[in-house]
Amino acid sequence: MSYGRFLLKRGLQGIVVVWGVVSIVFVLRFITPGNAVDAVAPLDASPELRERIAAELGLDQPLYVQYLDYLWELLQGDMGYSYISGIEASSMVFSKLPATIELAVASSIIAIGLSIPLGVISATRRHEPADYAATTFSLVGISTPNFWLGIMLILLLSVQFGIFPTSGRAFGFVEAFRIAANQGVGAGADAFYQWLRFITLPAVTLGTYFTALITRLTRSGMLEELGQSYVRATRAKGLPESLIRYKHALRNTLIPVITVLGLQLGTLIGGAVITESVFSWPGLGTTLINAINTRDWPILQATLVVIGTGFVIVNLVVDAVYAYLDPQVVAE
Amino acid sequence: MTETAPERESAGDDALVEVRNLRKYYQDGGGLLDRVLGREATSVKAVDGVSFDVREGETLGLVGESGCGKSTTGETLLRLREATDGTVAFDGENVFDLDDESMSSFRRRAQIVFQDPFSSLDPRMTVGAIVAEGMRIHGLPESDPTVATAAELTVGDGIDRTVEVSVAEDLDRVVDGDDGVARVSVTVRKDEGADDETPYEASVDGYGDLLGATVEDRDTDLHVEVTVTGSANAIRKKRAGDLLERVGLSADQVDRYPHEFSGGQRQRVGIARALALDPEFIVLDEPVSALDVSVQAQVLNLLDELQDEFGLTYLFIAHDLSVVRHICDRVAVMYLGRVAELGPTDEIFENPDHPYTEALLESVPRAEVAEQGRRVATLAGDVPSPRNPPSGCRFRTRCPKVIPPDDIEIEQAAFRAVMNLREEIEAENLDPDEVRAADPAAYRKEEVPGIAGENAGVVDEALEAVADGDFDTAAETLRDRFETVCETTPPDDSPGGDGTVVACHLHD
Amino acid sequence: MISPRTLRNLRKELRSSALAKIGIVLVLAMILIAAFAPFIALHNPTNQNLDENNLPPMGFSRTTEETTSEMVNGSLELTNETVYVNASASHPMGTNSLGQDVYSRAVYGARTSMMVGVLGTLLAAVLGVSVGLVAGFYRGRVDDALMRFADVSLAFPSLVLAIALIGLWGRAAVDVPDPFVVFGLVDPVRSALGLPTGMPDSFVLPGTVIVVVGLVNWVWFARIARGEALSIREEEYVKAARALGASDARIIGRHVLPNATTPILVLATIQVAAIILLESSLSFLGFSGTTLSWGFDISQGRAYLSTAWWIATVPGLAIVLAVIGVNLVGDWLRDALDPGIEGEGGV
Amino acid sequence: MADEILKVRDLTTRFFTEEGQVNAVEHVDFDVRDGEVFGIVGESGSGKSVTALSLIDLVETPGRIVEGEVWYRDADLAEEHRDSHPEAVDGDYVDVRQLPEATRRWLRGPAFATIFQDPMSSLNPSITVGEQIAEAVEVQRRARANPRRTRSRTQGYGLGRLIAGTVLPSQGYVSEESKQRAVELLERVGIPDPEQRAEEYPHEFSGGMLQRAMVAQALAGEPDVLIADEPTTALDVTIQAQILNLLTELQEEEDMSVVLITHNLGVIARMCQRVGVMYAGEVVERGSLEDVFENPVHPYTEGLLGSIPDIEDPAPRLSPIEGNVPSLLDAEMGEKCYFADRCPKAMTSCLTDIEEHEAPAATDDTDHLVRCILADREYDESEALGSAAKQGVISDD
Repeated sequence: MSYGRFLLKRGLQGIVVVWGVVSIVFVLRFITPGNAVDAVAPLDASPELRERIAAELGLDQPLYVQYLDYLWELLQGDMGYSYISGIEASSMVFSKLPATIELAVASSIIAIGLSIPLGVISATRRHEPADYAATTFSLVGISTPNFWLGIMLILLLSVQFGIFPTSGRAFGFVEAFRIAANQGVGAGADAFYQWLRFITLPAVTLGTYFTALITRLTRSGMLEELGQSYVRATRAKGLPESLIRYKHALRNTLIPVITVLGLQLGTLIGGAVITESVFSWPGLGTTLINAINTRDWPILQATLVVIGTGFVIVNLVVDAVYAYLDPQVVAE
Repeated sequence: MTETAPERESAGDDALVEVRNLRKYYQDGGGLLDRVLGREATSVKAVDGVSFDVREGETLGLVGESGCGKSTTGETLLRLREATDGTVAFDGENVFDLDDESMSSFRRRAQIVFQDPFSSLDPRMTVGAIVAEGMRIHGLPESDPTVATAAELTVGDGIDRTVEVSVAEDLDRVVDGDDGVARVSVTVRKDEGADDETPYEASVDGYGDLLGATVEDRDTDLHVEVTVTGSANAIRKKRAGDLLERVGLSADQVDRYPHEFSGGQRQRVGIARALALDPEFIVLDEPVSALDVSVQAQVLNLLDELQDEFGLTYLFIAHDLSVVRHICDRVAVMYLGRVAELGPTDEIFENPDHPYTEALLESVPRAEVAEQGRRVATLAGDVPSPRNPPSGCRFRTRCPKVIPPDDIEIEQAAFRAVMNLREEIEAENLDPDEVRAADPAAYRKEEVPGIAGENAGVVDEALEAVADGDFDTAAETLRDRFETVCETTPPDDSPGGDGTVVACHLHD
Repeated sequence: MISPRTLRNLRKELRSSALAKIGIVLVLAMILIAAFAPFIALHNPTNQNLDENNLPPMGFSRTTEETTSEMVNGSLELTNETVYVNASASHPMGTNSLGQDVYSRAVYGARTSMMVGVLGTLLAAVLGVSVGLVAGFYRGRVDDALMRFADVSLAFPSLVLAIALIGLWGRAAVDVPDPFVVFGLVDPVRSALGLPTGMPDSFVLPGTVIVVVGLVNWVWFARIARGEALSIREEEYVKAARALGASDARIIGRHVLPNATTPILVLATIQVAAIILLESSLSFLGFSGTTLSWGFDISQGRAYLSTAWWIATVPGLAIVLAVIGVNLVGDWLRDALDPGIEGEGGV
Repeated sequence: MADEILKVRDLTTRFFTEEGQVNAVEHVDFDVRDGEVFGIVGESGSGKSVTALSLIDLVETPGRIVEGEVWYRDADLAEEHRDSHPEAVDGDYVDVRQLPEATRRWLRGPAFATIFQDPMSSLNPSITVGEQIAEAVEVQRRARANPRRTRSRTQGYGLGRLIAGTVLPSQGYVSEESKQRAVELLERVGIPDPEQRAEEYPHEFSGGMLQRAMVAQALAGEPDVLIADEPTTALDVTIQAQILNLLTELQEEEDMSVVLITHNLGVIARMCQRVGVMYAGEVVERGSLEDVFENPVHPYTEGLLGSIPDIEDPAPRLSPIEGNVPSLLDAEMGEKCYFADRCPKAMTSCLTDIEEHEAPAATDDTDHLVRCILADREYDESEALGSAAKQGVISDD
């Protein structure tokens, strides 16, 4: 099976999963008590009025018709209008998406950038201070709820020493570049600096759990890989230890680490939701929570669909990297 | 040569197991998505039309290198895997279409012992539970109405009345009956010291608390009643203990776990488990391959003793030919999912007919000093993939005696080289530029020495086609001249009158 | 069920690793605190006492501006002066904005976290293992369908799905009577120790949260159970059992499940830790059915970060310690039994 | 007396595990002559593989080489260390055990090369076969190219490129020249169309082909001694015959000595001129093939030869060695014979005197040494060891 065919197969499976996500969101609507009409109709609406609203929302058709309409609309990107604000759901969600992506990408970069070296060092310098430090940090890291970590960071770095803002978001990463483009580098740099000031605490909060998790994975992965018999055979042919450690062991360690990255993406997005609410970061997370509290169904539905689809796309990327590193996966 | 062998071989050896045209294909990549991607499902033809008989009381060897399908045959035979095609008759009935009830009785009559001491015993069960599992599944030991029960009575001194003893019907659940009678010895004594009104007591020797004896004082005589008091579990545990003793372990290890035993001891537990249901036929799937030589010998001797004692029939699957020579009465040599040769052991080992058997025997290093100088003509190449086995005779790609067409004169070595070249061309492994650079004739001299005249001319012509990148014409030209019966028609591998097989055109 | 060899490996690993000992101590402490909360809590966690609100913990003091207004010759005069509020012995860890004892609320919070963590994991395990074993054992279309469904539920981060479900289903909670209080065992002991009596006779179990948490995390158990079933069914002792005539049900029950317990056990510890974090996140966002929860206390403390930092800090530390303990026990099980689980499970 | 390339004296390796101390290799002595195949035969748990690992200093914790000398003949090496390590040099011989760690590591390749039992698990599954063989060639090339002969083999390959090399193959450590040499080596060991096969991954090779690739990798450093630890055990008998032929052919052409470790007495008979029989960590008998196979003195060797079914004339019953291989955990070896509890000819003095004795009639110039008193005297029924005493030999739990 060639590499391209493997990706094509994963892509098709991805589409099936997206279809699954969309269907579950549809089903969610029907297993929740109360119904859409209450959310829209005024409390004292007469039965006829409620009737008309239901018809308008298409709720009187048989289930499968509603499902097909729902799918058809979705394909055209039309996810209905917010019950509360009346804004088109898709535009609202897509306007909030960049903030969440920024946060997720920033924290992932921190996590991967820090944890791989940490994991390797603590695996290769066992029972030395570096190992104990990395193990302790990673143990505390995965045991700390990220909202509490966020609050503590705010307490220390914003309230006490005022280095960072306590919440909110200045410019988007992309906006900073646009400003730099049309208002000159100075303004751009300043916009970028502001962006950095606002995103640091949330990114660190969200990234910590992940850094700790991947450090632990890399460490145990490296230890296991160094115990493999091919390492001993490679040593027997006189290869230097550094080459064995990085070219051979680390490369094979990255394979399971990347698989777990794919699996733990859900945790990352889940973490983003909380981090956004702690720092009131204007991303999908806050939108989601508001939509649930106000039972604003179209927005909730749009958010869930976007999160689910985003998850599948990112997983596809992870699969591509994984298959590149491990030739046996493509062969199976 | 009829397709299916006559039912009855020569008088007296009626076949217990008759395998006819057994096939087992493994589908892979047949998933929905694969079809969508246009990748048709390829199947691995692990067993591709195998027929043989296993006669009552004999040990039939099933030999071959890895990938030849011998283990798959053994497992499919016992329906541990679903067969793709073919029939297996056990004592006359086709195993593949037994209903549940007769399937359960088949399970009791046919058992299996596996190869890997570490994977064949459930690490979380005690050795006693492992051996007794079969009995628990089939609700054994049940009482067999045809077995009579009897008791030898020894009366202690001081008892003046006649003593009469009766034994429970299901005594044979505890006591093994030999030739139809389960016998137990009971002693009755008068207990001087006892002051209660029935001074007499009776006890059964042996069998711990599984059997109880009660004395009833009917003023004219004493009536002793022997009953089975042990629970079914207790009885099974004792029987498991007996089985462990029988295979050379000790009964008090019944509560130990597999990890406390060595490789050889674990294989003995596997054998005890197979014996628990008192089977007639056992498939031994490489039972000693994972053992060291000294332990191997112990287990082989044990298998011999058990065969004589219980009249067992073995299908002995192995890749170690010297072990097969030692223990098997007849041997079937398998290659790439088919039987290459089948016959009495000494006949096969002393003068093998099939070239593969010959090469196999040649390759085995003998544990003797003379082995040092022995010139061994080894087989070239690797076993082809069972996904698309070679056409005609499957051994033709490696056979040192491939049959040239009648109308041409060619040495065997040269013909073998031509056949190898043909395979390279058909697999399009040759590099056209390399052939063009080296000029076809020179390339031919180097690749296929020892041919001349017209043969050489045809090969050069083919190599020219290769040089132009046209592999099909090259293959075509070579096939016209050098096509051999080995590649066109598969040799006949159905058992002959005396049950022997030589699947090779040299012996048609 | 647990074979002596597993026990031996566990003891051997325990002897040689200090972290494992710490883990067990922390987990035992948490279990005892959760079980005997009524005895060791200083006050009834729900009692409010507004004139003792925001008391700092021992060793700290708090300044507050107080303005007193008085009528001085016809005009209102405001004078403010800084007043020091210092800790009180009866509230060693201070009080929150409603004057509730922070320490006692943390003690009762342990009970909520423990219950949700254990019951949620149990529900997820039962659901996931049964699905996974069937999928792995029978393979084929059953396996494909179940695993695609698992991929779909993985596409929803557990927190997102949990919020959606709780938000839409509402926060039903169950009032569970507290046996110690109901049988009157608590007050005599408390008065003997000179502690105020009148502890709550029942505690609130967030029913929806437990069900949702279980529903959301079953996938991890399904994946592990499926992987184990796939490999165990190829073991020779399973083929031998089939040759003895064992039915599929017996093989799954007697051979596949017992040999799959090790990885499931390790995953369970990971999941308990993950669910404690999840529950606290949910209650922090206001999606829990009970107020007696660490997450809720942290969200209350958020508004008072600059003035009463301890309200949010103490419950946070409690979560961290509890989860560290459970994670250390998880590591101990993994190192001792080496089930080959890497990175599975999570919030 | 042909000259020896390798002399092993008193080699002892032990494993210090939590459950106790395991004496895997106890005072093992043997010599390997130029261009000779020396066989080490023994069952599992006899310590033969640990002996191999001890030779190339690859015993990992909790194992440790406790004592012993490994004298390797290399004139230049001896010259180089004559003054820095006077006690480690004796004429042209150098005791590898006393050399600094870096030098010992450098010897892997040019002096000793190793092939293992399962080729599939001896290669990195995610790197092509050609690249891994080229690595072995590259190591030697860089070591030779190094002017200061400090044996640094990463010369000119900084950490940055090393890290990048984990993911991007282009940052390879391997030069084009080495890749070309690797293809030649593949051809040398008889692998068809080597250029194409060099680009394939280990899982695309058959067992036989992969073992040939391992042999090619071992030849990269033109070793003096090839250590083969059960090289054909995982292979089928026809493929095994191919590999054994290959080894014989290479051994003659490259005039390299081979230490062949296996449990298969047939393979020993086919390949080895001299052989050592190991049991429970000790070499219980060693000598020429004729001595050990035709007139074995040690009862264990006899038992081993007796328990193999002979393919040419099958005996009705095999004569196995009773009992099981002893566990070496916390076994107090000391001066008693470790086979006494299973030995049909065990005598009381077996528990006291087990030094190596010169066997009586050594067939040719080699010596035939046996760690058993039967070498000096006949079996004497009256002194037979009772079964109770036999039980006491090994502290059985």
